[in-house]
Amino acid sequence: MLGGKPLQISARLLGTTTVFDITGDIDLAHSPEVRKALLSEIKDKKTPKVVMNMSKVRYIDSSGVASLVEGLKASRDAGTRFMLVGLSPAAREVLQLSRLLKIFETFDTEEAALAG
Amino acid sequence: MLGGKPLQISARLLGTTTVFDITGDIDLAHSPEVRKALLSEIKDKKTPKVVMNMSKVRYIDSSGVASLVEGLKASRDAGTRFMLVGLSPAAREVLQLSRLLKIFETFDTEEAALAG
Amino acid sequence: MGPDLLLKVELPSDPSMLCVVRGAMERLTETFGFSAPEVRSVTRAVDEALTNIMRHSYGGAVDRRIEVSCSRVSKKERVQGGQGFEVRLVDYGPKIDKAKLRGRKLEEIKPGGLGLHFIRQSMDVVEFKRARGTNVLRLVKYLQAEKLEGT
Amino acid sequence: MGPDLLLKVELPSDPSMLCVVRGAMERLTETFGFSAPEVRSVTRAVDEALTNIMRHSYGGAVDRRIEVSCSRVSKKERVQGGQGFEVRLVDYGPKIDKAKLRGRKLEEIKPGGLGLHFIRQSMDVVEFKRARGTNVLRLVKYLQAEKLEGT
Ligand SMILES: Nc1ncnc2c1ncn2[C@@H]1O[C@H](COP(=O)(O)OP(=O)(O)O)[C@@H](O)[C@H]1O
Ligand SMILES: Nc1ncnc2c1ncn2[C@@H]1O[C@H](COP(=O)(O)OP(=O)(O)O)[C@@H](O)[C@H]1O
Repeated sequence: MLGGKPLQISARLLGTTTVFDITGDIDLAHSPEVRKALLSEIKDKKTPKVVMNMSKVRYIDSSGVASLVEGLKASRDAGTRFMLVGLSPAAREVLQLSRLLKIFETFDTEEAALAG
Repeated sequence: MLGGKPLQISARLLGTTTVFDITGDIDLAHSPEVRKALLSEIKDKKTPKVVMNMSKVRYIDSSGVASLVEGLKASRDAGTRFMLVGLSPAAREVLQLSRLLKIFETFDTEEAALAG
Repeated sequence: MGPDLLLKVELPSDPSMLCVVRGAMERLTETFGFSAPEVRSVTRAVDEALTNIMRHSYGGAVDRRIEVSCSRVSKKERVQGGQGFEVRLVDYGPKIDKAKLRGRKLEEIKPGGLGLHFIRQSMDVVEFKRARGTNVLRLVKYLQAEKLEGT
Repeated sequence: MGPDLLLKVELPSDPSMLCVVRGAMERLTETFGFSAPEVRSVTRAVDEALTNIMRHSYGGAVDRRIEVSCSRVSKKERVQGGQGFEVRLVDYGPKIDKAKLRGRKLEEIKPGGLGLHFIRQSMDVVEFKRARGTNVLRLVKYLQAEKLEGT
């Protein structure tokens, strides 16, 4: 209904790794975009390593967490890797409440994720 | 009516200068506190130099601008100095709209204000 | 719900509620498509209008009712522009004396008298009306791109 | 205006309005006196409750009406605590089948089924009611200091 400022998802290719820089709120309005970007990268392109840079995510809700879980499942099916980087306190909190924090590979910095 | 998180005003004494660090929104709810702090420092204590550190002011409305104008007038009456430091784009904009930006002594940094 | 009503907020005339309305307005105007300076500008206009209602219509009482409704207004309504963001502010105070609705001259350096200037500088339409025992302030700001397109 | 009503918001069931309500809730809960983690937690509960109304009560339609009212509730109402922050969410959708009001087991790793968990983890009171053709979800969170005082 509103045009609005969408969630921004931009992709960087670093060798065989794709880094997604996410800016904004991953809520019901925007989690479908995240899901679509992730599944296209993992299921269709079978990119060996996908890193989600979450450092500019202001808010993430249960539908956002669901999108990340779908990404993780797809990467397990494809035998690829899926990592989260730069979780804000809010994002970390939500993953902890979901008891999902430990099932994701998380890193403080992009460098660590790329090396990991 | 609400308890709430007040505007934070803290004073630092540097020699004969008082620096006020202001954090939060200077709006109708909180401009009386700013006014009171300023007038006590300038009118009552006649502090030779008062510096308002505005770098953590998220918002300032017309009543906030009015408090600053009162501070400025009091300092002119007292023959003391009154300076604004670290204006955010929002604060600068409001002073410009009021055509008051040029009547204040403004500095980008506290160091410049203390030296000025 | 009317297709063009985006948000309606009811609040008491308590200054500590101003930051709450600003929080909603910042996000709503951003989502509507305004640029960062426009977001600040429309938010400021609404904040100053609320401040005036609290001070002048309600004389500082903190428990009176204020309504703020935000809608999309379409091209048809105005020749001058395109898609607009309309805010209606309603209060139940005494009729406003229009002769008093004026800020100070900007040349004078004195505290006060800036709110109406800020509102008029921010908005494309500023209209005070009395309707069914209420004061209604109607503010409209047009989206810049549409505005250019329309002219 | 009732002395305890802090804010009432009406919005269409459009997901792009969620961020607007979060903007208001963050400021309101902060002003009410909650700590930063509590602010995030209450805001999250309201957001997830709205998400459920949009998805389940209204099946994704974006133009239906939702009402959110925030009030202060006092000690008298509940023995368990002190000053509380109450949020009532009202929708005009079909009666909720209470048997379906359950999230997935947290042990399962699958997308979805987290919203109600987040709401229950955040709030001290979570009550679904049907009243005059509307679904009413009542959420209360008590202020921590008062809560300790009261126990
Ligand atoms: N809602 C209102 N009700 C009654 N009078 C108003 C209202 N808003 C503005 N006014 C009048 O307009 C004048 C100018 O308003 P403004 O520019 O905001 O400056 P200030 O509020 O500082 O005086 C006010 O002094 C008041 O007399
Ligand atoms: N407002 C509502 N109206 C109808 N059913 C609801 C509502 N809120 C929740 N439910 C039911 O509760 C279930 C669990 O909700 P939730 O934990 O938020 O997970 P999800 O929405 O992802 O399924 C939903 O699948 C739905 O069947």
